[in-house]
Amino acid sequence: MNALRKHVIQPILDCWSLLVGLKITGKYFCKPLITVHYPRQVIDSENLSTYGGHVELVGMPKDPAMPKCISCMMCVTNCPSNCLKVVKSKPPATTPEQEQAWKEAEERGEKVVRPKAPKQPTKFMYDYTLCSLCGTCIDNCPVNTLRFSSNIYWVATSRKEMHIDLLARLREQAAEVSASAPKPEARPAAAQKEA
Amino acid sequence: MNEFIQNLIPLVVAVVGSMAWLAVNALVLVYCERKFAGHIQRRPGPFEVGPHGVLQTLIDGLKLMGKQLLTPDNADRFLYWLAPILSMIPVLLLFMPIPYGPVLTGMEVDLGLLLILAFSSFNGLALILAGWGSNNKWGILGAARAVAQTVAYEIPLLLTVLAIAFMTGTLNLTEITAQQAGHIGNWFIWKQPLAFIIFIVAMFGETNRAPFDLAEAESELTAGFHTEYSSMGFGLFFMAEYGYMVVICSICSVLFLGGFHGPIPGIEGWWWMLIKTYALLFLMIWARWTFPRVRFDQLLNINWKWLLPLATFNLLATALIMKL
Amino acid sequence: MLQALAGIPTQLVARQDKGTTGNVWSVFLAPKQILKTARKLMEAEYSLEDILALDFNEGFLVLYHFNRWTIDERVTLRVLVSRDNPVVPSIASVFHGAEWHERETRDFHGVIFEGNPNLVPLLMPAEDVDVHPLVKSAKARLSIKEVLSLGEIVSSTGEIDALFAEAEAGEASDA
Amino acid sequence: MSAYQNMDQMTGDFYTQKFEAAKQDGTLIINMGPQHPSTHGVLRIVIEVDGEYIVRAEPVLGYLHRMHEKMGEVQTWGGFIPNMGRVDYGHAMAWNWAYVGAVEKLMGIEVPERAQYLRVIMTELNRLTSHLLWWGAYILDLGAFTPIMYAFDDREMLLDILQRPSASRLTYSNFRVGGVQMDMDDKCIELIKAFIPHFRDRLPMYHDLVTENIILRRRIEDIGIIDQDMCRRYGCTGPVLRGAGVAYDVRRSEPYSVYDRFDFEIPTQDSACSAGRYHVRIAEMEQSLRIIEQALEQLPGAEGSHIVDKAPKPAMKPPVGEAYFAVEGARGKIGIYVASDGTKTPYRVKLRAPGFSNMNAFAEAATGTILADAVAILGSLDLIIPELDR
Repeated sequence: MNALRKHVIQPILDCWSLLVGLKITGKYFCKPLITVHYPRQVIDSENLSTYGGHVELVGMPKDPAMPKCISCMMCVTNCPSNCLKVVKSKPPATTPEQEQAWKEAEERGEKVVRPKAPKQPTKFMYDYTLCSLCGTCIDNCPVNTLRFSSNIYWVATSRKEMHIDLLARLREQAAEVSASAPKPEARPAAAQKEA
Repeated sequence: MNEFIQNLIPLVVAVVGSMAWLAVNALVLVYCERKFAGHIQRRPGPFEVGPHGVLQTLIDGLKLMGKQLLTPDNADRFLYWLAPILSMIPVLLLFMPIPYGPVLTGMEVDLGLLLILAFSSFNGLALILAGWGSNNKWGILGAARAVAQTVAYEIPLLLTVLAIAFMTGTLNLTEITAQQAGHIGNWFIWKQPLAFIIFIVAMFGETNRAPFDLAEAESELTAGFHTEYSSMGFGLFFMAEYGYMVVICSICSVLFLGGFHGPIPGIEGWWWMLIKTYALLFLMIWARWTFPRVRFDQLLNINWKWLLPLATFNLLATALIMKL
Repeated sequence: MLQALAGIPTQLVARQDKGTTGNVWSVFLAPKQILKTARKLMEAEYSLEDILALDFNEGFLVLYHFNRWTIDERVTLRVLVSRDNPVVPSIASVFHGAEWHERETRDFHGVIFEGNPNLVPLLMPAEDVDVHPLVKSAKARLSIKEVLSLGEIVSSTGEIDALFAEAEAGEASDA
Repeated sequence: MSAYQNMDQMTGDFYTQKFEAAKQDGTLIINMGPQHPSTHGVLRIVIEVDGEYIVRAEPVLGYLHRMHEKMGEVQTWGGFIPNMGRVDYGHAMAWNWAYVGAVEKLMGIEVPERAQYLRVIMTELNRLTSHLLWWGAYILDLGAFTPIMYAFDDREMLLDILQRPSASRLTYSNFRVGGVQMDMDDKCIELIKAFIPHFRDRLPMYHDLVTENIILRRRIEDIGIIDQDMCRRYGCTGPVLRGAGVAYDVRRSEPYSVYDRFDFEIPTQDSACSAGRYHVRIAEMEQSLRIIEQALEQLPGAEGSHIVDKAPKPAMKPPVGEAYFAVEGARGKIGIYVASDGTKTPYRVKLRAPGFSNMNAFAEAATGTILADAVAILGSLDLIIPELDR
């Protein structure tokens, strides 16, 4: 009896497992497709908004073209890959006459308010080829001016294109937003990431 | 002389016809396979070239032709390039004796079945030449597997075919089809169910299709016997593989499923043959995209320990019943 | 653990704080003793976690981490070898898995494991046989007492704690 | 020593020198890799075959070596975290955890409760993705192409979930010393809660399609025996060790974080063969789901912090000392040893990769099997080559 089970019944059961497999693949053959057929279809925007793309600047609420950045260099010093480059603004150029006037005023003992350098950086360059998307810059930003973009469809044809001028990008985004008001720039998930 | 030409013309037409038939079939089958696989895996498969990607295989073929023909260093040039040709040519011949319709037979041969079985063995030779000639260790392993496999699986195939030949008393495929005329009950699948199953299993082994694709076994031997082939050298093997699939499925439908006869009397025609052949082809494709690959010793064990004894038993039983 | 090492002349045995180091026993050994110790640990059902070396002024400190499947009691064997002649007997004959760890340590630090069946570069390319990336420059190299601490000493022959004692003495004099 | 002193006089390939004197006549020495479909990357195995039987095998590593340990000595303590995501692309979170765990141990930082739970949830989800990737790739090695697509269907859902709290889909580097980078929002938790029953429904399909399949069973049963003795000699851990019948799991034996609060089993198999390792991993997926479920239940409310107050900056200076921290990765015990000299950069970082030790046992396990079995054994070890080579 045991021999019968081992040599006759068991092989038949084994072959049955093959039919079960065919049944499963056959079942899935009849089911609808699950892939997203880019570019005819795109993934839903809810999912897209949580995508962590390259780093981008966040504008001020009042002036979206202006970053909240205060050029504190925390991101630059803490970046493990050295992919950020920030150039601080210089104080506005002064004429010799102004200098002279301030000097005199100081000599008179008056309090002189010299024009300070604006806090915003003049340059905010980002090298995407080096970035490892660890988010250390975002963690360490004291004013939350950095975030991950959801720029999933962005491609570049050369390394040079991957050196992004984040200030220019912010200005472009701001221009886009003001051009088409119904296209909101706010990304809830990105905002939450900063929190 | 006149008579010779009269005989020659239909033969040439048949050869050209079967070449075209083979090419069209290969194109359609590759497309169907990729589409079928895609939908099993819940993705669309080829989609970009032509509506729903129907021109994909055509483009792939063109691309293959555009590639450089490479011969590896130290390869045996003659054997290396003989192999794909040797793999392809017999397939054209194999279509000849198969009756696709009441009048759609390339060449009525009394020993049609024998001719097919004899010439299909060329494939084994082509594979070993390819593996040996390309001077590649993976190729040799693939070739060794291919030979052991095709030789082994030919035997149960022959034995099942022999059982049918016993029943019908002929090796002429047209004659075998004629004996299954009438309704579905006359098909030999009912008289020879065991032979049908053995034939189906041996069919996978004979055509090197998954789960028995040991000779190319991508994840083990990189690509087995055709590791070194590029361009149409590979293309010919590829086409031959699909050609053999069509041939063996056609034979299966002739032997067991009544050929061009429909399930009820009166309707017969080439479309029945086409439907049956393609149904079998889809079974092969379906299995390929479902099962893992068997191991080489298991493959031979299935053959020598299961298929061969069962086929012999089936043959003896058939002979006994015929005698009684 | 201590029973397992009975009969082996150790230089120093110390108990370390598991909470801060993840390590329970720290055992300093002379290079000669390592094979014998490995055999004892094998008998005591320890398994090898990894082998690594640290580059110090005093020489290369080769660390062997062992742990048991049943009890979490990590043992670190420490062997200090000189920089001029960094040779340690291989334990690959006892723990076969040590072969690769030893080859890796040879690649990184240039410590040679005598008796390793196949001491050829494992991770580094064969051409760079003499390049040892983790050997520190003289400037970056520190002495052992500036990085490691001993823990609670159970037994000692004095050689090793001399290396550490200097530090305490030095600090004391500074103060 | 002598093996490389006379390297100049050597003929032929450096790595195949052991193979030059063949053990027996009529054997063939073949290179499996560095470019071979079933070595999943750039692993190379020199194999001497007699017919199709393997006489000897010798893995050759280093084609993907990036010297992470040297990078650790150059980077700041926090700046080394992104490297952890690149060591093992399968289970990056566990490596993250091992490293930050070691540093936290060194610094004596107590991680907030919520962060602990978030770590558990994310690591277990990541373990699922790792096992699904292995499962699909293993079946692909054995010749079936479809299961990997089904596995990726589920894996894709997991990645969509994991990208929310980590902003990455593969090379996660969202663990920070003292917590995690971002908190998990309610939507994410909802998605996880929806995923668990979905995945539970899928598991029987996997079982019927693959596990029960006779061809697969015949391919992996009694192939590649790595028994307890071998595991001890080679230092194998993880599913390889559990497949040999030892219920050793770092989550249980050296409980770290909050793992001691969860009720889960350690699946073991006594067969010690490829099938044993296969079944262990399949069972582990179910256990991971259980852990996630319990962690979600116990998860402290959103008022809990995801990172410790005054979290250390990347250029932190841990006190002088050393620490060893081990976690259970998808492939086994991940151990990180760090030594600090009190400066901004580590004095030494050592990564103990589980695959390194597991792979070491391959040569012995594969000897005497057929070439096709070598593929089955290789797959059952669940190798991630970047992790082997580091």
